[in-house]
Amino acid sequence: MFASLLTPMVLAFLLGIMAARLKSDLKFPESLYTSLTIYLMVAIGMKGGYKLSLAHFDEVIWPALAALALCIAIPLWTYLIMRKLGRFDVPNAAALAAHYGSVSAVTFSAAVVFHDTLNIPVEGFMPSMLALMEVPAILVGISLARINARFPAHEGASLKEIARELLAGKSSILLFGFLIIGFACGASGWELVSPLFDAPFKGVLTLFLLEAGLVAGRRLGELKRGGAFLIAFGIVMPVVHAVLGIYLGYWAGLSEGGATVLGVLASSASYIAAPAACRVALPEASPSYYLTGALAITFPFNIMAGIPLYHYLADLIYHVPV
Amino acid sequence: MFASLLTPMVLAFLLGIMAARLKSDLKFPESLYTSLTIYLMVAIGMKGGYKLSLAHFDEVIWPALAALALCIAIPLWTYLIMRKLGRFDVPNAAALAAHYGSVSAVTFSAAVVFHDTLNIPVEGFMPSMLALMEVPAILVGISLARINARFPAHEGASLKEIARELLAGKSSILLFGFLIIGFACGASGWELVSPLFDAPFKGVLTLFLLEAGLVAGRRLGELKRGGAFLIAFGIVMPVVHAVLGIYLGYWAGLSEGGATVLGVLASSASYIAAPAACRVALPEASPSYYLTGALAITFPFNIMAGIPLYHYLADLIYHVPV
Amino acid sequence: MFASLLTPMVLAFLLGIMAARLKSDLKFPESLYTSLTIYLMVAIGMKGGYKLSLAHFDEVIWPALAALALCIAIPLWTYLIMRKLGRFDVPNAAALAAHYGSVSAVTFSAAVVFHDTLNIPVEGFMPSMLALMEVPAILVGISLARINARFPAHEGASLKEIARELLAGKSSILLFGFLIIGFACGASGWELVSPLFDAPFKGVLTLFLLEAGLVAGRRLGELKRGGAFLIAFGIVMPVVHAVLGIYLGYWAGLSEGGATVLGVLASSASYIAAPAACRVALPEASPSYYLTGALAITFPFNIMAGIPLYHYLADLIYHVPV
Amino acid sequence: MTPLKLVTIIAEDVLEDTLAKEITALGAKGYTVVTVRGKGEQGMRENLWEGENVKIETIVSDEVALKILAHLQRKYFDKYAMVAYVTDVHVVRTQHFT
Amino acid sequence: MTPLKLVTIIAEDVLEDTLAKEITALGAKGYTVVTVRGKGEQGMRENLWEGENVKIETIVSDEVALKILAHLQRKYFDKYAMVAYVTDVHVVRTQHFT
Amino acid sequence: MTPLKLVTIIAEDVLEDTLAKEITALGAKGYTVVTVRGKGEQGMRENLWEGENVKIETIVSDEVALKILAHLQRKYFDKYAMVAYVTDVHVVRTQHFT
Ligand SMILES: Nc1ncnc2c1ncn2[C@@H]1O[C@H](COP(=O)(O)O)[C@@H](O)[C@H]1O
Ligand SMILES: Nc1ncnc2c1ncn2[C@@H]1O[C@H](COP(=O)(O)O)[C@@H](O)[C@H]1O
Ligand SMILES: Nc1ncnc2c1ncn2[C@@H]1O[C@H](COP(=O)(O)O)[C@@H](O)[C@H]1O
Ligand code: NA
Ligand code: NA
Ligand code: NA
Repeated sequence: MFASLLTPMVLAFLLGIMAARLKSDLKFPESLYTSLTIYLMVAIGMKGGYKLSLAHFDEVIWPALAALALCIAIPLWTYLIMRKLGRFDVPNAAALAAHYGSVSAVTFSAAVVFHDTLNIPVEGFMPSMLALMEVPAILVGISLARINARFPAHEGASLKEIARELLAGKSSILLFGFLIIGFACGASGWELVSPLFDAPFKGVLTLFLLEAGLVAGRRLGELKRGGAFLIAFGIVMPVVHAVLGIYLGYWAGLSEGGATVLGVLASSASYIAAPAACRVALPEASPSYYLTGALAITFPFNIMAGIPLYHYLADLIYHVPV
Repeated sequence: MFASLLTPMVLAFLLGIMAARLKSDLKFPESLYTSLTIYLMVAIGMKGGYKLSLAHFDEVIWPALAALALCIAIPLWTYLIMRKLGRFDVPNAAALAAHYGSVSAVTFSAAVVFHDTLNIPVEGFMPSMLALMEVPAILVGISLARINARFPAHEGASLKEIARELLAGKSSILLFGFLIIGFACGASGWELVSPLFDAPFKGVLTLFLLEAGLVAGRRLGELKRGGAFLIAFGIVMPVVHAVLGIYLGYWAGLSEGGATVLGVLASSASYIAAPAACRVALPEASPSYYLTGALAITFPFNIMAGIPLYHYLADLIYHVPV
Repeated sequence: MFASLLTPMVLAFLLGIMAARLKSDLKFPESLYTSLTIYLMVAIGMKGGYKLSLAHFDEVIWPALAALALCIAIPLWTYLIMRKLGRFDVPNAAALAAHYGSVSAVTFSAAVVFHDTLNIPVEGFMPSMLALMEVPAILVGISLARINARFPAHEGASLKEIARELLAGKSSILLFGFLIIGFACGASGWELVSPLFDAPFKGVLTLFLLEAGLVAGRRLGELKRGGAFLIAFGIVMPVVHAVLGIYLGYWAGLSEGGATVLGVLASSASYIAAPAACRVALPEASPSYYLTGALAITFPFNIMAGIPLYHYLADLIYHVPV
Repeated sequence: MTPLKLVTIIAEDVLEDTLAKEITALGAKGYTVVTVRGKGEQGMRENLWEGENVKIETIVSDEVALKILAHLQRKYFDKYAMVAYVTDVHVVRTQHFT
Repeated sequence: MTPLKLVTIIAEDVLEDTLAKEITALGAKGYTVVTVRGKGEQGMRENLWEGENVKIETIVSDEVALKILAHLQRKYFDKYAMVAYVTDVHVVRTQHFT
Repeated sequence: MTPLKLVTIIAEDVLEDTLAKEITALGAKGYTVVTVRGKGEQGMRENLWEGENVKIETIVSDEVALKILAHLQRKYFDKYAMVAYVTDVHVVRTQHFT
């Protein structure tokens, strides 16, 4: 299990953290970062859509419902825990709920590659779960803020408007759009574009994780500001969510690999769609909390320890079923 | 024929249009757009040069003359139609003539991929035609403005100067430069770089068409400004030009696929080289007209309906020859 | 030998120079340039690390010592020659010493590809030499300035601080980092990422050399400012350094190909790490001298004539050994 | 040459479109935007993960300048990372701006 | 500190090189350029397909400032999307600019 | 509205971090940076190979403005490609800047 961490992706992430701590001048141009993001979304969506075209409806429907349940429920208790135990104010608790309920496409990809490397099969349609789980949690988080604090609606931005913006947002458009394109084009379409979207995928992920490490490393300096509670939450809750995800995956009929990936999705926190949405809709929430939580605590934990741990837990669950 | 539209390229273009209409925040960084453009030009040129090195001089010379004739004649009648029927003023008519006489590398690539997908052979040296047809039409268009309106020469920018600038312009340098490089290096050179310039080409084209769709989609809102005449022109004339191109290709000895691609070149309107040149040399012409025509009408029409239509027409022409 | 220049890389470099001389508007976006640099460093490092994992310690140690000796000695005499014969002032002589002592990753890659094309084996661990030789020469150059001119230390930037910054600098971090990652992951890691870092490498190098040609071409206009001495130095000394490198490589037990590449490293001048360091630590030195020398004289000379020449010289040395 | 006001707003990039619409509604005839990085009370803002700033500049009459500032103060100054200031400038053609 | 003029020109990117040459010929000792996006009479300009703007800033004497503005008005203001304005600034070393 | 000073520094990009630290130490409460290209005595600076410029802007009190300029003159003006100037601006909330 340790050996599975010796991959270029995980080590590139570590290198990024180290470079940031050494105050290296290594920096990715922003347009490279954006380009890599676009590539990853398109590639994940396209391949997922193609695989979805090979799956049966009833293989997919139960996992999809499980995924939806997870991403609606997780923000609810995250909000409560943050308010009651963490003593965060309403906007910050709501923003954290949105982040932990939503998902991270990069953590997802790392989990898929992890299983690939170990030759453990994962259902090819899992990217559909990724796409499904991104937006709802963010809406739940923002609604919680509106309901709980007589939070005055942001001028002209009704919840419906926010939902529309999120669904037309970059990552939704790319993930859903290319899921559909991949689905519609099937094998012949996938063949045309797989030399760009399949073969080099792991290399691109390596570069992306290098950059993610640089950003996480810079954020590490702010860990104190987040406080011990946030650190504890950002490590313990992902494990809880992962176990939940694995169980639900098991009940929904996923293979062990698929259930682990569902667990990873549940455990991961969004740091692309959620921060952008919170910046607009919850301006009072401080990025110090939600970015530190998602980016400097949970993301590194999942990449470096979480994924193999969840694999181990899934193994237990699948061989001593309840 | 309809199935041939179900390719990732065409669907990505549609997705881009849709995202723009939904006011998505999806946007390509400009340097990604420029990088993709450079990649496409280099890849088209390099492969075309290599294929040219495999062709005989007398296979190429007649199609080349046909291509030149097309791109000199098309702006002439385009100008007249725009002036007389469209009632555009001199600079706008001249700018539109430059755009419709010149060619679109992306439409060209889409046509080549279309034939690839249907396993219809296309002469490998067709990129030479693309390179040949880019600049002359723009010069014709600008000359028309100069001649017809006692248009005062842009200070210090003689037509010779403009010709020099166009030939040293980005797309000419890349297309001609890599045609020559590909030609000079032959098979051994092509082998070195084809893993970058060949295999992932269709994937890159997919990304580029997504971005093109985003821009075309934003432009769609300005369709009214262009007016019904521009819309009619932007759909009818490409078909006329395509038929002309197919006939000329037929007479010049091209295969059916090659002639269709020559038709596509004739029908396509430039939106990289021509707008840049017109901005400098014809500042009185309004981008609303030429960009809307080239980008929001003719380009989508060609990508989504024109190419299969021209293929169908070529079929008729090649099997009931005149 | 002449035929070996007919590669897409060399011709793209020439095209870039020509385009710049023609004042073409062809320009690479800066983030594309930076992205290509990152790609090259990561790819060189990763592959080198993987190959290093296949080598024996005692194959590597002698070449490493030879490399270190070269990059410490070269700046010493470069400094003296610049001061005594070239009559440069202290900061400029020191900056030139730093540049000629350090190395160029792109020249290195061009040399490796050159050998590849001719099917001459080169030790796979040579990227380690590249990584080793980058920083020391820059430190020697800056120290020379400090020692020789009672050059007042840049406020707060001790030599130790500069060393730290250089070692945490972009190119060191990427080269050393991915050497270690490649080494640690071995064949299984390399397999995951080689579709991105191996197959398209030569294509990316072609694009990079196009951009390098554009910059060198613009610099050519400043050749006069550098003066005849700089031109002579920039052509003669690389040959001397290359011969020295080949001899040392020979004595260190490298194959003929490996020794030639060590010669190329010795002969090449840095234009990524060294200019950045000199801008900060030797602000009195004029970029006109060091950039013109490294970028407009030595780099083109090496790419277009040096590499095949050194190959020829290595042939002589290896077949009439001393 | 006519004296006018140049209003400069430095704000989070997510606000660009909204601000552009609002200053246009308040009377600005045009504006110029550039992406910047910066540091202030809310800390550093310099990349896509953590958010960037935009600098919006618009040349307007004195009256519109005051309206814009009042609007910003009312709607944004408490909650958002934002800075705004006014400079005196001279232009040649007034009708372009008012 | 010496008072000088900062002339700011916002123009289509295709004009950058020409404008740089012209303001240098008119007496500017240097200039600073940045790519911007913006909206004015001619509509939005924000990407490579449709064209971008550049903002050119140059610090010059009062006299050169007037010359530059007169030149712009004569050659460009009718036909091109362009805005120009002048701000008073203070510099430490005058010889750098005049 | 309160009058304050906007200090603008155009310098080589390698100096960005150092300058940011220094102006903060001299009393600036924030600053805004953008990468620019430009030409001056030291010639053109417009790409990564040859170096780029940054433009750093900070709104400060008169006193801090003078301190910053004095510091720049002492430490940088001889050796580095650098230009600095001061503009009068008006802000709404003074406490943000001083
Ligand atoms: N004193 C200042 N001078 C110039 N720009 C500032 C200043 N203070 C803040 N800014 C800019 O305004 C943004 C938001 O400021 P703040 O709300 O203080 O975080 C910062 O990120 C800077 O770009
Ligand atoms: N009132 C204004 N304030 C600031 N910038 C402006 C203004 N009007 C126009 N601009 C800028 O100048 C460019 C050309 O303006 P126009 O000629 O009005 O289209 C626009 O794209 C904007 O970047
Ligand atoms: N007169 C000027 N007006 C505006 N910017 C200038 C001026 N002179 C120099 N600059 C800027 O300051 C940088 C350094 O100037 P210099 O030290 O003269 O090379 C240049 O690259 C320009 O960006
Ligand atoms: Na989650
Ligand atoms: Na055409
Ligand atoms: Na060297």
